[in-house]
This record gives sequence, C-alpha cells and structure tokens, in this order.
Amino acid sequence: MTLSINIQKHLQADERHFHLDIRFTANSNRIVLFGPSGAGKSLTLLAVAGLLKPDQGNITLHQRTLFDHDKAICLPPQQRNVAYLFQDYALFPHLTVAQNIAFGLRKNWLNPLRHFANNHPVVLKWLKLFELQVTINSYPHQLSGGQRQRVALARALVSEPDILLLDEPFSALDSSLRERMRNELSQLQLQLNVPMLIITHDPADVKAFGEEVFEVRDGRIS
Amino acid sequence: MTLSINIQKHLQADERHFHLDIRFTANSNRIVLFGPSGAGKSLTLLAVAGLLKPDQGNITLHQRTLFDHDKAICLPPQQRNVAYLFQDYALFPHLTVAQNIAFGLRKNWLNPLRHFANNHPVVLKWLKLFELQVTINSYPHQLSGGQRQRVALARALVSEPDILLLDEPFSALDSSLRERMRNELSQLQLQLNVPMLIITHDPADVKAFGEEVFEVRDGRIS
Amino acid sequence: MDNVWIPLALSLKVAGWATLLNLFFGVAAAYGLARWRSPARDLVDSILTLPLVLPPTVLGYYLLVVFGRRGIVGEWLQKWGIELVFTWQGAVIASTIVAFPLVLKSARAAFEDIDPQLQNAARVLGISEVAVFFRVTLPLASKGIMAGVLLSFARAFGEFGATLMIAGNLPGRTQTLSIAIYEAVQAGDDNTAAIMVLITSVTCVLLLLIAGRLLPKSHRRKF
Amino acid sequence: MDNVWIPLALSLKVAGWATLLNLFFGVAAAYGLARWRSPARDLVDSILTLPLVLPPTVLGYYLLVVFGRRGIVGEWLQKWGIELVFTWQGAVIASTIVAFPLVLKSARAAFEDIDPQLQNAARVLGISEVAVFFRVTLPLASKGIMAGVLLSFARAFGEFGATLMIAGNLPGRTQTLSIAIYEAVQAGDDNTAAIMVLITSVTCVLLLLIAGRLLPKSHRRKF
Amino acid sequence: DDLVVSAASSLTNAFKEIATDFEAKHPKTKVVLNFAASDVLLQQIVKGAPADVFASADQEAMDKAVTEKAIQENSRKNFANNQLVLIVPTDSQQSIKTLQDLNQPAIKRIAYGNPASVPVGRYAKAALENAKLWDAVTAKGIPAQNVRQCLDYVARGEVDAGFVFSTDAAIMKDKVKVALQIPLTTPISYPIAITKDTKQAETAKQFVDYVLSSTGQATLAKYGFLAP
Ligand SMILES: Nc1ncnc2c1ncn2[C@@H]1O[C@H](COP(=O)(O)OP(=O)(O)OP(=O)(O)O)[C@@H](O)[C@H]1O
Ligand SMILES: Nc1ncnc2c1ncn2[C@@H]1O[C@H](COP(=O)(O)OP(=O)(O)OP(=O)(O)O)[C@@H](O)[C@H]1O
Ligand code: MOO
Ligand SMILES: [Mg+2]
Ligand SMILES: [Mg+2]
Repeated sequence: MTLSINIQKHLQADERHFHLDIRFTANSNRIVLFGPSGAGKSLTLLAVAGLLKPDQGNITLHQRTLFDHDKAICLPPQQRNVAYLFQDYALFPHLTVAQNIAFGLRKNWLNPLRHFANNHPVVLKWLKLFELQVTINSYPHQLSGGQRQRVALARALVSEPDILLLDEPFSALDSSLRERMRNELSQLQLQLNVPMLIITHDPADVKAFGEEVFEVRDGRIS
Repeated sequence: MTLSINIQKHLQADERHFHLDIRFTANSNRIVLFGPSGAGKSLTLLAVAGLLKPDQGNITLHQRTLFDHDKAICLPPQQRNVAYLFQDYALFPHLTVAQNIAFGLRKNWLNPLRHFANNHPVVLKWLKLFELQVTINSYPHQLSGGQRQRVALARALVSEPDILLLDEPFSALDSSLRERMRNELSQLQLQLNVPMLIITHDPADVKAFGEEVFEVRDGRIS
Repeated sequence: MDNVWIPLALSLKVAGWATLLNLFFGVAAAYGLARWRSPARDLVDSILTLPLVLPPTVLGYYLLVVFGRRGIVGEWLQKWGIELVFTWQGAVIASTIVAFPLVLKSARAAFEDIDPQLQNAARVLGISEVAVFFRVTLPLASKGIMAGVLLSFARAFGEFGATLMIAGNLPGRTQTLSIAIYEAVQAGDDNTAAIMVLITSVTCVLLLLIAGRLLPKSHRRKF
Repeated sequence: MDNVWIPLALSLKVAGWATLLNLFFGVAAAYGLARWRSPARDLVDSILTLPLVLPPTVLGYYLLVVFGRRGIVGEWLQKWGIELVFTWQGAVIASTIVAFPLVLKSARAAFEDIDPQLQNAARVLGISEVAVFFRVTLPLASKGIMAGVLLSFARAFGEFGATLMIAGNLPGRTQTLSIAIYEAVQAGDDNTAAIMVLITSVTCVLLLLIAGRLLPKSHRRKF
Repeated sequence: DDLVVSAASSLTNAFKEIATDFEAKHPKTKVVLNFAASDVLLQQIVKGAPADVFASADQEAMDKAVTEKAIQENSRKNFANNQLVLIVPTDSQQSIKTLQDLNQPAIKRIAYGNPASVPVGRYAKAALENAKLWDAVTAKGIPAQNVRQCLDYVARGEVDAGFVFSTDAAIMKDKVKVALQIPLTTPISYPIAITKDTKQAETAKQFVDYVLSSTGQATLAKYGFLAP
C-alpha cells in the first residue's frame, strides 16, 4: 500500500457550498484522477501537498502520516517533499526560467543567482528535455502558455520528491510535444519509483499513467 | 474575403529574439491556428485584437482596416469589436462570475452591480449553457480551473462581436463538457456569422472549426 | 470642554478636506505618472515628494510668500475677494500640500503593480480608457491607494507647522486640535495637553479602524 | 559654507539611520500584521499610525519625558552611560518614530496584495518560512515597500519638530539641515534659508532619483 | 570640553557673537549654543537635557525652572533688558500715536505673541490690559507662536500692526517701522543661570560672568539690548 487518502472538507463561497469527501487507497504507483470540471480534483491535490487543511480524515504515504485530524498531525508542505505542478503554474514572476527551475535546489535564504542556475547540470538537463533552452534567461511574462507549463513542470520535478502531484501537466501543449513529455515523465517516475497522482482530461494520459484510475464527481470518488 | 493578416513584429527578451511574420488571407469564417508551443499563435491573436502593435504590415477584416503601418492606422482595441478569450483567462478578480460575464454589456464608468448581472437574461443564458449557475456569486479565486475557463469564454461571447478570437478555449475541460461547449460555440458562430480564429491543440476542434487550417511554426505560417 | 470640541471639529474638517483633495489630486497625479512614458517622469515624481522633505514651518513660510496679501497668487486671489491667510481654507491648503506625497507615492506603486493584461481584457470588451480606469485600475489599486489616503489623513490631522504659519492660531477659527495641543504643551499645561492627545488618538484610531473596514477584501485564494 | 555642509551631512546621517531602522522595524511589523489572524490587528495597526497624527513637537515632548535624564527609559539608559537627549542618536530616534507609519502602511498593503499561491509554490519546494519571506514575499512586495521607504526617508530628512525637542539645536552636533533652515527663516535670514532649501531639495531629488533606479523593474507583460 | 548654552531665540545674533569672543578668551572651551523659544528650553532642561547655562527671555520661564529645581538659584542674574514696541509695515498709511489708535477700524489685524507660551505676548497683554484695550485688540488679534512669526506677519503686510521686542524690529528695518515704544510697569529683563545638573559649573560660571562683563554687555548693546 502506498497512498491512502480519506479526507473531508467543506468550502463555502457566498451561499454556495462544496463538500469534498475523497476516500481511496491506491496500491500502485501510477494513479490518475479524472472527472468533470469543478469536481474537486485540484482540491484533493492541494490537500495532499499540505496547502489545504481538511476538516476531517487522514492522509498516509508509505506508512508515513502526512495528515491526521484525530491525532492532530498536519505536516507543513515543506516536510511533505512533494513535486507539485499547479494548474495555473504559479511561476515566480521575478525570476528567470532557469532561476525558477533551480528554485528548489537551494533551500537557503537567497534565490539562486542567474549564473548558478544557468550552469547547474540538473537545470540544463530539464531545459534540454523540455526544449526550453532558448528561454533560459526569459521571465515568465515573456513566455508562451505552453512554455510556462513546461517551466512549471521542470521546476516541480527538479528535486527528488516522495510523490508527484501533477494537475493537468500537458494541457497547453501540442500533441507531439505532449507525447515526448509524457515519455520523459514516465521514465522519471520509473526511475524515482514514487507514487504519481495526475489529473488529466486526456485519454492518452490515462492510458500511459492510469494503473489505477479514480473518477471524481461532485467531490466524491464515484 | 473576410480576414487578411500580414504582420511583422520583433520581440526581444534578454538575448533571445523572436520574429513574428504572419501572412495569410482567409476566405472562410472558421479558421484554426495550430502549431507547436511558442510558435507565435497567441501573439497573432493579440495583434488582431489590437493589444500588440506590429512593426510592419496590415490587418483587414471585411474591407475594414484594423491596422495599417504604412497608413498609420491602428484602431484601439475598443473599436475592433472582438471577442477575445485569453489563454490565461484574465478574469477580473474583484468581480463575481456574473459580473465578469456582464462586464462588456455596459460600457459606462461603473461595473455592473451584482443585482443587474445576476438578473440579466444574457448572463443567465450563458451561465446555463456553460453549466456555471451555482458559481454565479463566486469570485474567480473560488473557482476551479475549468470553471474559470468557461467564465472567460462566456465573458468574451456575451456582446455581439465582429470576430471571435479564442486561445485554446477548451483546454481545461473534460471531454464531455468540451463536446457540449464545442456545439454551443459552433451554433453561436453560425448565428452571428462572423469570422472565428481559434487556437487549439485538439484534433476534434480542428475537425469542428477548421474550414481553413493554418500551421504556425517559428513565427511563420508554414 | 468647548476648548477641545471646537478644535477637534475644525481638525476633522480640515483633515477631511485635505484628504478629499489629495484623493483626487494624488491619485490623478499618480495615474498620470504611472502611464507617462518619459525620462522626466521620475524627476517630476521626486520633485512632487519635496513637500515631505521641507520642514513644515518652512513650507508654511513659502506658502505665506505665495498666498499672502502681497504674494503672487494671494494678490490675484484678493481681487476675487478670496483670502487664504488666517482662514481655515488656508489650513486646508497647508495640510493638503504637506500630505500630498503620501497619496502620490502609494498610489503610483499600486498602479504599477497591476497586471496590464486585466486592463487589456477590459479594453477588448469595448470599455473606454476612462471607464477602464474606474472599473479595473482603481479597484485593483484600491488597497495601496487606501494605505496612502489613510496616511495622508493622519498626516493632515497632525499637521501644525505649515498650518500655524499660513492659517495662524485663531481660537474657534483656525486653531486645530494639533495647534491647541502644541500650545498647551508650550504653555506647560501638561494635563490639558494629555487630554487632547488622548482625544486625538482615540478619534484617529476610530476613524482609521472604520476606514479599514471599508476596504475591499482580498480576492486571493487563501485556505 | 560649513554652516550648510555640516548640517547636510548630519541630516543625511540621521535620515539614513532612521530609514534603515524603519526598513527593518516597519517591514517586520507590517509582515507580522499581514500574517497575524486576530481581531486586534487593525487596532494595533491604527495605534502604530499615531506618530503621524500627533504634532511632531508634541511627540518630541513625550520623547523627552521618556528618554530624558529624569524619564523612565532615560534614567535606566544613563546607568549604561547612554545619553539620548541633545545627541544625534536622539535625532535618529525622533525621525525614526515620526516616519515609522509610512513604511508600515505601505509595506502592509504590499504584503497583502501578494498572491499566496506563489508563497505556497515555494513552500511545496521545501523552502522554510523565513526563506519564503526573503525569496518570494519580499521581492514581490518590493515596489510598495520601496515607496514607503522613500517616503520615510523624505519625512526623516524634513523632520524638525520632534528632533528640536529631544536633540536640541546644537550646531555641529544636532543641528540638522531642517533645523538650520527653520532657524534661518526665524532669524529673517531669507537668503541663507533659500540656499539651504535649494540644497535640501536638490539632494533629496537626487537621492530619490537614484533610489528609483535601484527599484526592480516590473515583471508584467507590456507591449 | 563643550559648554552647552540654551538661550532664547531673541538672543540668537547677540549670543553667537558672545560665544565666539568667549571661545577666543578660553581656547579650551567650545560653546555649543542651543536656540529655541524660552519655554522649549525650559522643558528640555526640566526633563534633564544636558545644558549648562540657561538664558531666558523672561522671568516667568526662569521662575518655573526654579520651581522645578532645574537651576542653581543663587547663580540667577539679570543680564539684559529689552523694550516692547508696536511696529507697522514700512509702507503703512495708518498713523498710530497712542495705543488707543489700535481701535481705528482701518486696523483690522494685530499680531502679538501668544500669551500662553510666548514672553513677548505676555508683555503685550499686560500693556494692553493696563490700557483697557486687551478685549478690543483680541477681537482682531492674531496670536503668533513666537516673536519672529509676529515680526514676519508685519513685514509681509499680513497684519496691520504687531507687538515685538525692539531688538527684533531692528532686524527688519527695511520692512517694518516702529510706531510706538510701549512703556511697561515691569521692565523686560532677561535672566541667566547655571543648571543644577551641570558637570562643569566652573566654565559655566565663567560664561555667565563674561555675559555680565563690560565686553559682553557691549555686544548685547550692539544688538539693541539695554543694560539690566
Ligand atoms: N476557495 C473556494 N471557496 C469555495 N469554493 C471553492 C473554492 N475553491 C474551489 N471551490 C470549488 O470547489 C470545487 C472543486 O474545485 P477544484 O478546483 O478541485 O475542481 P477541479 O476538479 O480541479 O476542476 P477543474 O477540472 O475545472 O480544474 C469547484 O466547484 C470550485 O468552485
Ligand atoms: N514579451 C515577450 N518578450 C519576448 N518574447 C516573447 C514575449 N512574449 C512572447 N514571447 C515569445 O514569443 C514566442 C511566441 O509566443 P506565443 O505566446 O505567441 O506562443 P504560442 O504559439 O501561443 O505558444 P503556446 O501554444 O505555448 O501558447 C514564444 O517563443 C515566446 O517565448
Ligand atoms: O523665548 Mo523667545 O526669545 O520669546 O522666542
Ligand atoms: Mg482543477
Ligand atoms: Mg499561446
């Protein structure tokens, strides 16, 4: 057993209420979440990453408790060691592409310098794999939509995480690029041998990554 | 002849140069732009909308000159009467879903009041068509990715534009919703009978809207 | 207690007018500077900050030179029967000028931090430039602007150096609470001063709290 | 011209220290307030704005009461051989307190305008809360903070009411340019005053221009 | 070491010269002058500012210093006198021959120091009360925060007349003219004293003695002060 999620959360916006009640245990390492828009997929990923605190329940990864309401355990995001691709990328606007990718490589109080980022072998590797070399010194606002998505993905994958959380990682890419990146990601997952939780609307992704597929509807696994 | 584009633009970020040189004339009303990430598709749409000023060339829509460098014509976005779905949505964070959709209905100095927006038949129509009724009073930060995309699309389509510019309008949607919205959009286009320029990576979109398909590569039509 | 309430009312009137004027002129100047593409713009910005750099009394002195009976502007105003020296309107002018840079700088920073994509989205929807300002730019900058406006109110309320010079210290007419406090302290009347300081503080804290409540709430995802 | 350069150097020293102190305390307090989830936070914020509301001279008087030889803090400091009244350090304290609200309010507005998603993105990458502050929060708020810091510098440079009270008007020791200008105006020495006003203005405009150049450029799409 | 002398603003020019002369005679001593309104100086000294000598523009401030035990009472001496005058702008058309002329309707504004905190105002008030004119004058009165503000208002023609010391009027001879010398029942005398907390009583005494010496008195006379 690798990943077990059992969480409840109530959200309210004006008079609208949304109940999230996700329960599943995944025994494989490649898990796909799919379902209609607004079903609660992204919220689930946020909860696993420690960015959304459920009202109830628990989350366990490899016997390690990330969250347990009853035992009052809630590891901060820093200690969960996840790779997270945000649906809206959340790139740092004040850093270049290379600096964004290198962000997690240094945990100290200073952002990676351009020189450091531009010459770091890991950064260069991902720039190459994701065909981003020319954009190395560009800022996020100077990128196209697909370029941004690739930078966000590279930034998430750079460190060696215990779990990969990817929210529609290829949605802004054309089909040939999408295929190449899917292969890269697949290889990386095999190599790290960590669970991967991926949200997608693309049947090809489901085919590639869906050892276990969960459908989310109205906040529940159905 | 409906839409003719002939524009050149040079962009620079750090030492990286990007040359946009798009020339095509479309004789049908349903035009698809496709091509790899970073090819210049979004920039082309920005230029048609009047948000990016080309260095050279001209843009003509139904004999109407939107831009002509030599004649020093450059209509402001307000006078081009376009419907634009931004790739990153650009929803107004301080307005509710209904107010966002109603934004273009009133051109005066005040934002549509909640009451006005929540009861306007056109707003209600689009909320229903795009299955957004429950989110009527939510703010963009309280929405899921797909919900945001639908609000952005509804906001663009509400007024009766002379041209539809849509930058990957369905990328964040699941396949069944995508199909329903594709039909809605198709009907709307037929009804308005205006040119539609759509960027997409989805073959199904190309099939549905691609009376004329242009491939963009490295800033050029190829 | 009339010697407290009348100056308090006057202070509120003067600071209120000064804040209104600065809300208008400060925001307008900030927007102009934020949009103006010219190498001179930072120079103009710095020059407009000068009222903060000069000691208020000195500023008051120059205001007197300009707006006094024999001043360039003052002489001209007199023809229209307008007199600023020794009137509460003079106090408004002094407070406005002293507090002006606070709104200017805060508002400009707020304007320049707005994502232009949102303004573009409004333009594409056919909204005129003026309407874009009122419907998108202003609401999105409101937090920074409000910070500046509150600072400006507080500063105007506490102003006394320049005010004393141009408006004088006429009890019931131009003696604001600040001037009254100053006078009490100068006269060694510590108790009266302390009471007035307390009233000033409570009034301002209350007003700032109320103004804070009026602020638009944040539209950012927070869990 | 020594009677200009010495006060100018002193003003720069005092305003520089005050700005540094406010950069530290103002930003720290603003960050604390922006993160603190408590109903008391707006109250504390308003109270911290009070130095702006009180007439500087009155503030200076209270500083004198606290830091004077016979004051609570002053008595205690004296045991350590530290004297603040009639020293330039006293001027720094006065200027710092007077200008403090300017950094506080601007920085708080800037902090609250940041998209928390970006801070979350950093946390997920394993960056500690302190590092998130220095690597994400501070750079993204830098425009608003800089606006406040520049205001605070200008205000500290122009401060004279509170300074005069606690630091006195000792030529060469605590006579800042502002106080010197004030004195010249009081002495009817209009020419000297005008020259010093000019020097103050030019110095400040230059410093503000340079500071403006140091500002990070905008990372927003603009065509 | 430094000798800190807190002196009333009206003494600015005279004391600057006296300090220079004193330093010439006592090369080891540097005199640091601290000018402000008498009451500000008083507050500073009472709260423990490290001043050595206090020279006030009137007895009231010095009396308070005595009550607060801030000065050495036996060192208190009067070192100069001053005169209260009524001044008008040089180009003034009004003819003022007595204080009663202030009742003329053509005289709309009269500036004087605020009696609550400004010595010159206290003298003016006393004189006007004596002449039973105080109420009439306050009706058109502009209370100034110090004597120089008063002078400035007259110089700029913002007011039609004002009460200042004759030493102040002398500074702006080109802009103001003296209309009346005002006799007072109590003379305007400036006291000087050594503070209680001084760490250099010796030098302080030398300075006070110098002010009272014939050379010091000559300098004061040069700036229009009268002998005590
Ligand atoms: N802050 C919030 N307050 C209230 N409701 C919210 C908030 N955030 C999200 N929701 C609602 O919760 C529901 C689930 O959101 P979530 O983002 O998980 O959807 P999703 O499955 O990722 O959809 P999509 O595929 O469109 O991204 C949506 O209906 C959304 O409107
Ligand atoms: N402000 C800018 N400065 C410099 N280069 C830019 C700027 N904006 C965009 N570019 C570059 O121009 C190229 C085209 O961008 P565009 O956004 O049009 O791509 P696109 O075809 O829409 O790609 P995608 O499918 O990934 O969205 C990209 O390589 C991009 O990096
Ligand atoms: O103490 Mo003064 O000399 O009246 O200003
Ligand atoms: Mg989602
Ligand atoms: Mg694009």
